[in-house]
Amino acid sequence: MTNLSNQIEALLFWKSEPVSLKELSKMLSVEVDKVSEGLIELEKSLENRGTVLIKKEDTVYLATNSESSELIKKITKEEESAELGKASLETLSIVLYKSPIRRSDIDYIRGVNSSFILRNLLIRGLVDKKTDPKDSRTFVYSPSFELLAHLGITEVGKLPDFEKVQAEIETFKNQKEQNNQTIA
Amino acid sequence: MTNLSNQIEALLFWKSEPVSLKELSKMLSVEVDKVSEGLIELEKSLENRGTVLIKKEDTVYLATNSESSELIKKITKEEESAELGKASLETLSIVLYKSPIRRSDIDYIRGVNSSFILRNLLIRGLVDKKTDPKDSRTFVYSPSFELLAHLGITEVGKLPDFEKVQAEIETFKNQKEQNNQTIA
Amino acid sequence: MNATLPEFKIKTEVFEGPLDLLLSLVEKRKLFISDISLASVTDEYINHINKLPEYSMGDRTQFILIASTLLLIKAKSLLPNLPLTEDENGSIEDLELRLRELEVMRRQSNEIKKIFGNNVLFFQENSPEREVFFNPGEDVKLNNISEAIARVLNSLPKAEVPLPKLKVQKVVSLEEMMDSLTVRIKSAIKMSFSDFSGKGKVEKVNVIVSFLALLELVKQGTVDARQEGLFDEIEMESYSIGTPSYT
Repeated sequence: MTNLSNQIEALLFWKSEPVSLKELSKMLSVEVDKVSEGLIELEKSLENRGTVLIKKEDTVYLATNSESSELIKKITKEEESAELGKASLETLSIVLYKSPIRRSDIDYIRGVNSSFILRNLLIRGLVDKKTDPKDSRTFVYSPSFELLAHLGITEVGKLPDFEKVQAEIETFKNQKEQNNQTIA
Repeated sequence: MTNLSNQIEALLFWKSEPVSLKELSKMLSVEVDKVSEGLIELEKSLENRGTVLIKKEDTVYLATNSESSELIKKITKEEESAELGKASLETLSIVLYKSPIRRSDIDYIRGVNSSFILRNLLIRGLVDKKTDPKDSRTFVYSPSFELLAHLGITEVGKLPDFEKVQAEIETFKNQKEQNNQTIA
Repeated sequence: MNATLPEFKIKTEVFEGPLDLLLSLVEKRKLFISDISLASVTDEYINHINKLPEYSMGDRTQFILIASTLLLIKAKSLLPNLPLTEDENGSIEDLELRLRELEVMRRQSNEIKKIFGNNVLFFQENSPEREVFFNPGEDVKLNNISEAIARVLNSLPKAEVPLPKLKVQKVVSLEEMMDSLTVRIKSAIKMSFSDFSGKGKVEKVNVIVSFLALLELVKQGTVDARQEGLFDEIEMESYSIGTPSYT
């Protein structure tokens, strides 16, 4: 496999969503024609592998091969009925009580990195993610409407001990600013 | 490539998070031994391709290969992750070469309390923490996939001087045991 | 070159704990870790403890623990026949091992620093083929959420209340001890070591410091120490009644 088709695979894998040929050409700093050639090569090399190249309009993306579709359907079913578990519930509760909240703040409150958990909560439609109005490079998370409805509350303010919890977290976050100066 | 290693690749791509051998065995309804064989095959077939398999204890995770590193870094314009201080680097090394390791053992080697540093590394997602299988009241720390990925290696065995350091650690351990015996 | 520069550097350098300080001292002299190198940095180590800023008083106990082991090592190097208990021998070997291990980890941390972030392998940014649809688990219920947030609040690290200044006795410096030794030798020609150090009343480290001071004096020829039997009292006697020639 040439370096180019290799790099295209890496990019498509990394993005894991549809990318236009134009974008690819820009990212790789090569002509669109070259990209097309690379894609043909990639397609060939993916024969008999776990992922395939899908072309849709002028975009391309990687997807699981058709032999795995039954298996994935089965697993999706199983995952749907799965409980969230302690760690996810804790993350979800922070989003409920302190939204909109950035991932870094959730991480700081929990003391561990929460990226996988948040991704999962997003897929399950429990939280929404949008650009932070204060900083366009980051995102903030908040509970979805469906979640509030499911919990039987009309707004987060109706959560048990809402104000008390908010105040406690706020106090802790204020320490953060002080601590940050002492932790190297 | 056999059907199995194919399906493993598809599953790992679809899950897009670390997956344990046990989970794979359950999802695929095959023995763990078979999964291991399938993974070896997958690893081989990924040589000279756009993606690599990162292995950690009994968990695996797909990532882009190192040849694409510069390219993606440029695209993400990822701000250089904040420099790691001397204490953080020292703690990371201990976790990398001696994992899984308890905090008390890290403290003993460093001669200082490491809880602040460890919490910081956990929040940054560079270190994982889990219950000590030998003692459910304590935790053990190990390098995260994120850390291995940031070092550009697919397993701890590829750390700089890995064999040499393991031998050194082994010597220290033996001497310490001898020492303890003479005291006791 | 400015002669006061190293002094200035010592004052501003922040050491992360006693092992960091000790290893730095050994490495600064480009020495291998051994009883000889440790004995040679003992005085400097104790000097550093005396210079520790006020805020780290709480850590001082840790520094003193290591200091007492260092003093043992030094005593042993000055007096090879000095009988040490197995515990003492154990803590000496233990200290050496700890330092060696830290040295290895520090060496590797430089290697880690070189490669960190240079050649990052990237994970998928998105989860492919996932349709978002509302799918709460069985356990997404208000009471579980309440319990979860309670757990979160409970595990928040407690505010870092500055530790009340621990009243750790300031370790006696070698120089102070030598002064006191000399004064007392002048007043009593003969005294036993346990009289002098007030063994049992003061910290173990003081005993050792005074013992070492004694050894240094012996070396300098200021006093003569005699020990009749293995565990007998050490008797010291002054050679001259005049001012001893130490600095």
